[in-house]
Amino acid sequence: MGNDALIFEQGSPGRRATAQAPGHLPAPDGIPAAFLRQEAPGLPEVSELQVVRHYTRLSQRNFSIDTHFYPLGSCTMKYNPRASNSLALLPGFLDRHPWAPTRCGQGFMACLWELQDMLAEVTGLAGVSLTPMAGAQGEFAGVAMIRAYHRARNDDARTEILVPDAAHGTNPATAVMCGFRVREIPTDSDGDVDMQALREAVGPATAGIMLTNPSTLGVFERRISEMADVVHQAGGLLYYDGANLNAILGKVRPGDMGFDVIHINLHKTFSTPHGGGGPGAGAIGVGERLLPFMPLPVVGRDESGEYHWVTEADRPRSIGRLSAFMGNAGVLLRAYVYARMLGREGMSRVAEFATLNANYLMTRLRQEGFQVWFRNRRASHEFIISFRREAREHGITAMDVAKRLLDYGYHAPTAYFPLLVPECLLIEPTETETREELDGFVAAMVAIRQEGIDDIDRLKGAPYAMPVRRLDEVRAARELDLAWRPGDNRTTDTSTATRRAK
Amino acid sequence: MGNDALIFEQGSPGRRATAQAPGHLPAPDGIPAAFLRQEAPGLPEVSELQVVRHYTRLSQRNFSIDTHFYPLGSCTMKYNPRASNSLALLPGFLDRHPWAPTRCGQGFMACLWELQDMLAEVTGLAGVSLTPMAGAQGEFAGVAMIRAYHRARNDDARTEILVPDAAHGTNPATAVMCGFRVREIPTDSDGDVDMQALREAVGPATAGIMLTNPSTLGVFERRISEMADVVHQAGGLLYYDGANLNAILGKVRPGDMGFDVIHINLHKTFSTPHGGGGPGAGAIGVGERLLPFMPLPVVGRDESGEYHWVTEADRPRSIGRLSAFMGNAGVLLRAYVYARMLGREGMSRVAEFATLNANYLMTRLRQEGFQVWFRNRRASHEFIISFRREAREHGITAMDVAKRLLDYGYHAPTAYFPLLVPECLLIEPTETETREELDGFVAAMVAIRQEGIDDIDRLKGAPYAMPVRRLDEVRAARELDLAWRPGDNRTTDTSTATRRAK
Amino acid sequence: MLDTIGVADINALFDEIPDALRGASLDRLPDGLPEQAISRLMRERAAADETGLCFLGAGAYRHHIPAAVWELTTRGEYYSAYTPYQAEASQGTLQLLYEYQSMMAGLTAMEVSNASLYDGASALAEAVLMAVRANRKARERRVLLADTLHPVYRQVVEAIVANQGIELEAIPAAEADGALDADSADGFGDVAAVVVQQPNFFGRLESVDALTDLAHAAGALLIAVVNPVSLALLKPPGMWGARGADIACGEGQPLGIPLSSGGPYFGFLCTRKAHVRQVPGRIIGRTVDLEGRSGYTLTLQAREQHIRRSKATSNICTNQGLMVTAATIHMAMLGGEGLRQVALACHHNTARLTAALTELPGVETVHEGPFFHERVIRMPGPAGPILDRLADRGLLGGYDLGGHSPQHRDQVLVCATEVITAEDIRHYAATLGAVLEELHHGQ
Amino acid sequence: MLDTIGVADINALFDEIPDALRGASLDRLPDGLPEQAISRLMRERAAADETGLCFLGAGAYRHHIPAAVWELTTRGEYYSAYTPYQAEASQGTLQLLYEYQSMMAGLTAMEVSNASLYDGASALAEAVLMAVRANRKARERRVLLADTLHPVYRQVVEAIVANQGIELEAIPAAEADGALDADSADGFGDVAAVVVQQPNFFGRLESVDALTDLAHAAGALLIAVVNPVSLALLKPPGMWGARGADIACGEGQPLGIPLSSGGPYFGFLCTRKAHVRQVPGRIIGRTVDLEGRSGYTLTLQAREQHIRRSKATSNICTNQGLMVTAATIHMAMLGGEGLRQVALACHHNTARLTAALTELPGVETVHEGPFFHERVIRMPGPAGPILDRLADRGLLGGYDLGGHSPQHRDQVLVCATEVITAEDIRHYAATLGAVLEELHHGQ
Ligand SMILES: Cc1ncc(COP(=O)(O)O)c(C=O)c1O
Ligand SMILES: Cc1ncc(COP(=O)(O)O)c(C=O)c1O
Repeated sequence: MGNDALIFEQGSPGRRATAQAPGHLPAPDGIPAAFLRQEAPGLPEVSELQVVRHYTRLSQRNFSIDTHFYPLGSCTMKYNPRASNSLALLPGFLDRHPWAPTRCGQGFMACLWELQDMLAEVTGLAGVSLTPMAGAQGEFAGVAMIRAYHRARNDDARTEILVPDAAHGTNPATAVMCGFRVREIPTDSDGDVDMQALREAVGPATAGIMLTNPSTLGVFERRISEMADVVHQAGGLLYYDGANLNAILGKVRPGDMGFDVIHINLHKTFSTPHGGGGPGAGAIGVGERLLPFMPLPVVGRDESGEYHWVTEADRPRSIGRLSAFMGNAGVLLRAYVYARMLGREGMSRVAEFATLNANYLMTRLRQEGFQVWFRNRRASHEFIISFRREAREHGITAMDVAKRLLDYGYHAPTAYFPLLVPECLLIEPTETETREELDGFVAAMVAIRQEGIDDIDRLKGAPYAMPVRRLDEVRAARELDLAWRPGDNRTTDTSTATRRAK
Repeated sequence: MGNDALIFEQGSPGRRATAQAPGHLPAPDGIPAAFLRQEAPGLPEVSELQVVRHYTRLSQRNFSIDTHFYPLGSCTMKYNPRASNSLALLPGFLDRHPWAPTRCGQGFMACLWELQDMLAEVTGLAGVSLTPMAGAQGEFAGVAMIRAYHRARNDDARTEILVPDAAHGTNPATAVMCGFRVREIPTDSDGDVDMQALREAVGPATAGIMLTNPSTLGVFERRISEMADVVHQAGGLLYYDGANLNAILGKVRPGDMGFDVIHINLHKTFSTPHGGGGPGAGAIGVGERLLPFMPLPVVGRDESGEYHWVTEADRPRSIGRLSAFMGNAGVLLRAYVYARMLGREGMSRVAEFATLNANYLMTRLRQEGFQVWFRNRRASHEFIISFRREAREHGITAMDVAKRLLDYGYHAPTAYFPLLVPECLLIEPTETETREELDGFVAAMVAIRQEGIDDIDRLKGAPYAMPVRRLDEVRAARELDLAWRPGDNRTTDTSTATRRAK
Repeated sequence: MLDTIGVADINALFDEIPDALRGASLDRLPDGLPEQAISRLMRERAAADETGLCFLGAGAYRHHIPAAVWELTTRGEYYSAYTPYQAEASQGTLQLLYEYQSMMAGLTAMEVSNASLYDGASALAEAVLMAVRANRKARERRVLLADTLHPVYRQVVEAIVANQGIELEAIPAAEADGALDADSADGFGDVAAVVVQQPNFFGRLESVDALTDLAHAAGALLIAVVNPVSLALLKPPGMWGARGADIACGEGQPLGIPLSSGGPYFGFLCTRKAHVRQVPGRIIGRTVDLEGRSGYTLTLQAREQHIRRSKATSNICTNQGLMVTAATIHMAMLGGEGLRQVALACHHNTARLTAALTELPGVETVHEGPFFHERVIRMPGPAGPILDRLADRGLLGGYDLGGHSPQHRDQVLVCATEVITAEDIRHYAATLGAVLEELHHGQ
Repeated sequence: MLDTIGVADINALFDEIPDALRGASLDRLPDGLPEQAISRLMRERAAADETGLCFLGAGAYRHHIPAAVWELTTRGEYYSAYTPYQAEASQGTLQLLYEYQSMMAGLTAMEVSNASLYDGASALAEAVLMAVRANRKARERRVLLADTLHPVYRQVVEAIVANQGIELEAIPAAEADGALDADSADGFGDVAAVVVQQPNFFGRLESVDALTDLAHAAGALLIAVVNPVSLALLKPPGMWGARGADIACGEGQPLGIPLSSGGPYFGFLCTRKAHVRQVPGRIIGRTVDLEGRSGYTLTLQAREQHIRRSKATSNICTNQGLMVTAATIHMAMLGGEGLRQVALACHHNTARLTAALTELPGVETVHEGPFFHERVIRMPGPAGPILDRLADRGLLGGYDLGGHSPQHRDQVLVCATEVITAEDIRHYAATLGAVLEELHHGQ
């Protein structure tokens, strides 16, 4: 039976992993039949070996940092130290119930308290709350605090959030979730925010602006202090999207640039694993003005050095709770371990090597004739190349290159983002890759371009070496097939014969 | 850089996994220069990410139980429960120093004591020592005990160990290591030991006989009681090679068959992992006569229920110690967990399902026209098919089939063992595989035979889908290349381009 | 590398940062620690947090997690991958997520599932926003929350939907019964959605069939907040009432996720196919490749922030993928029957536990109707000091309901899952007996 | 399946077992336990075995093992594979083993390494057998073992070579010096091999250059028993004396293997290329495939039992593959410089430890020459009771030398590896001070 068949299709009625089930218990007396389930839930009926084999084999169908160079711009795919994982999984942390009293949690809370403090220091802000469970929830918390701040001052006319057109999609989406209108600000040809447009946009309706710096264009916003003045003078606050914080860690601090609130994607800058989609953690940092509004809980420490939860009783103006317990606690432990391993000097080293690798790779690709988008700018930790010319001249699109890179053993960079650069790849090598790996990537890019020039059809057919060829995305969206149903064994490619070598 | 390059070839001078090294310490004062190393030891100079990526990718170039059906006869490749692993790795066990006092080891020793007791019960013998570190060392212990027994009786003329010609290579090798001469006993056409030859071989020089039952031919030695009488009457002892114990677990006990000493490959019957070569554990069980000679240490329990080490002071006639500490202690913990999960009924279930799967697979292959070697016999947990006919008629050898099976996603069965059957495969499906997997294997066998009939050259070229094609073993032995040396970067296939899809 | 770039030193790479801003001071940061040192520190801290026997539930539950689950989940290929944007290089994660969606659909008896949200509470908040969007017929942005809903869930919903002009109102519960009174409720008025939790915060089973029908009669969508383990035993939301619930959501933690002080867990959300375009978060679909082979990919991305930006169904981007990986493997390992056995063991153990505790003088159960695996116990005095003394003896005796409402200060919510043994129950009863004696004698 | 086979029930499959033998009674076996129950039992037992601070060495050493090492080693593809008999389907394990052989060759400065033996002690026994086979010039099957060799290693060698008529004799050590006296030794006579341990059992460094030359002068092979971590700092066996040692072997445990109550560890064995056909155990070679690509395979199998049977170089079959997997990853992670730093930290810590302890009245070092990371300390009275009282305080103070020879009953072998901190050393000194006080006052 092909091991790429769905786990359901490998089952046999009544088969069970016997060591896992606690026996044959009777139906409950005290629950009337109307409350009970009549039909089996349709879960797989397989042996323990089948489960292990299936999910081991499936895992091998993934690219990951542990197996491949993964220069996915804006996503900061760098090495996730294994120590962070194993230390967060220590039984004392792992088995602790969220409602366990604080006296059985001083070890855990000490880590969180120190993490709050370290994050405040690296961001240059006054207070930190760790509860948001990803960048987007951090954004939510931040923008909700901006709203709460204006409300508390009865400044109710501020109904707009400004967002540069290069911004990540979560920024406008968040602003709307918080009840704001979004106003886009254009980017100038050097990749900076268009100051003129900004000046025209700010006014009494401005609640704030959401910015990434360095931006998702991979460049540092040079007039940031001026922008901060413009927005602050108009009565708005500055929100820092910290997805790119690793680029400036220990070099310049958002608080010093004039930001009032920031989220930090701990799963990027602090190297907690992305887990094929999550979990992350989106700690937020705030300046003095927003301190009373921070989401809860936060860890406090009293004079005796004991840790406690700061709650609504202490912070009545808090925007409230964003999760049932303490956010993604285990992710926070991983970030804590990472931060402690780095320490003061390690923080700057991250920014330096991330920037070095990006500028080296950018330079090498430019030398090979690729079109670097903002060619007069330094790359921060990431940069953009555009295939506009190759597309026009040879029909080679960014998508073709992305797919073909997979065959060469490299995960594709972020494609077609930011939206304002045509046929672009956003490339972020990160600080943990070696020069050899970067050189290999350049060689692959050169080879792929040549392949496209020689035989464009071959390129359009890529990838070839993956478990599947290019997938029909249109069909996926049109003929929705979102769940297997019992009796529905129709995965193709399950017979033994097709497992053969070509 | 190709990730299949040697780890050494990926290095760069001075590169280090910084989190792993404890600083920059000065050279020692107290050690004169003559004692010190002058040149670096030539270990890899790589980053932590490089290590993780390299060994993750390498691992994907292995077949294993967790990824593939692995019917390697005599090796019992069945599912190794993950619980056994994680429970043996609990910090209390893992961090315990072997010289820690027994009062800080009562938990560990309780497990060993109970394991000794359970193994004595399933083998039907009087005492068990867990120290041998694999089957072969168990054999050594057993045969050394036989020697010590005869010596203790001043019966010094017993210089011969009898071994059936079907025996595993470790049996004769062990006998020689223990200072004996080996005398081979032939097998009759039904797969049983030739009784006539045995009777002629025994005599005053007979120290003992080493037997596997069921034998490595996959059949149960039916006249075992008669053989035991013959050997015992001649003054010899019976050694049971327990590599195949899983076939009869809970059905018949070696002690009841008349054996005086046995080793048990815990890494087979008790499902501790084989780890790409080891570690194993070769616990031995003995009847009353051999009790005083058991290798040490053994765990004892006093009346108060406390556990202690049984040492030379208690057992002055012991053959001694075979390892510096307590054998492969962590393997023993895994076997203990497995034995406890199975319990009384689980033991018989193992034998039943192992035997069922083997007989089913044998029947199916016979139905498809393959030549089952002892066709009038029941398979025990394994059986032999021979490609003698296919080799003669079509040039299809057992080796060709073995290599081609890899392409079909199945590990090859044991090939060309036992030595006395021509062009044979020894097939052991084990009890943890499903019927679907067995049927898939049959289909692959049928398809491969047809391929061979259609195009023998294609078959001779197999495998095609592995990371390498068939390897030149002759060259490996002739032009010995057993270690990389600094400056010696000559692994082929390291360039990016060759990573491309075909 | 600096040569290639053409700069003299690494600091030159930061020359676009205005001088006035450079030179971040990081004085408060400690020196870096080698792995060895941080390992020791963390081991000491973790050891300090070890708790003994635990009868706490209230939204997070200790279950046995088969050893294989996390050994597989933390394989680098799952652990260190990003969101599967390049489908062809992420078939492992994508197929697994498709299997997850299938399992959740089966468990809830709903048609579609997303690929996870942050946690149970925030999933409920998203469900509320989704219901308000999806229910085009409702005139009011009014949503009813059962009074028997987990109080923290209510807080989270308030915090998240507050800024969108949605009115949240309560459906009162009968104090003595610990559950909603579906019979006496005479219609819900004009509401967009009704939220019911099953089993509810107090462990009681609600009359979900009647409540669902009532909600539908009011033109509202019914949002079911459910414990996924209970669904192996209890009627799934898709079967509630005449037409079934419209959205089922909840906390995925009981499906193989360690307690871990509260996270990371994951929220699940299932619904009817008709509402799929209103679903927040990622969805995986099965499709075919150029050669016609099955394959899996992110789909319906036009709902999401990276495409739809300010018009997206939610701002969620990173979700809880790895937790879902564990949950999928956990469910495959147990199967339907295994999960049902777990649910039964939880129920029976909680029944045994409350039977044992209520043999003590002054200890009694508060509600009488059917329950799943939690019950409220009344102590003969304020629960706080009693729980403290139990904790002194290494026993976490339950959740103090006085924390949410002072009039319940003598009430404790207890839970005994399948990991609790008969001996553990005896131990709790004996220890509680001793503590009550002590307090009675004013010690 | 029974139908296909053509039997009525599963018992029929056992019908070739004579009736008289069937029906094994397994009464003493307990009922099977679900994973949940055995997990709880093992957790309780493991917790009971937790020991505190540990200054024990004597053949097994606590080192920091990077977290990645065992996460990678226990990947199913390594963990659950067999010996790589099918090379094409085992390139992962085979390449790793080739890398291991290369690392060990580098570390010992020898030409070839095998792929592991069971443990350090049995590796020495195999080395002795190998040396006797390889040394065709020696007339006598006589082997000299240094008196400063680990006493248990001597026992294991005796047990294993006993039956092959090999005579084992001792090279005496100078009691006061704790090391062999190479100068005063006037030749070794006619011997096949000489065994020297560096650092020796007492932690002292032997004059290996002189001893090696002496052995060679006597026509003997020199077998070096070495600690692999020490080799990052100390002169490797391949460089000893004029011609280098002939065989280097020892315990691989310090290279990333947990203490685990004594095993599984692994034995390593390296030698000159000239002796490779006498090596026991598996050896991996690099070769090419049909297309000329590099690949790895088991080689020189004609030495082994499965081919050569009674004429094999050893009976070893299963070895310690997984331990070698861990050691290889561990060495790659640390690199040469990292390993050297570990060795230095061990040396310095042991120096600091003995300095701190010998400040206590009546506590003194026994030997004065150079040492690596262990030293013998003399206590002001019998060590047994002192160590017991330290253990009462959660501190394992060292190895009691009185166990091997009563005249050393006041001597303790102590070891402080890189995991020991300055605070730990202060703690040991303070605790020992308190214990000695107590004993002095007869408490
Ligand atoms: C620039 C930017 N902002 C915000 C986010 C959203 O963060 P998260 O995915 O953690 O919700 C991302 C994530 O990709 C990002 O790159
Ligand atoms: C029949 C038989 N005897 C003995 C052995 C040797 O056992 P070990 O490899 O554990 O030393 C084996 C191992 O393959 C075997 O199959």
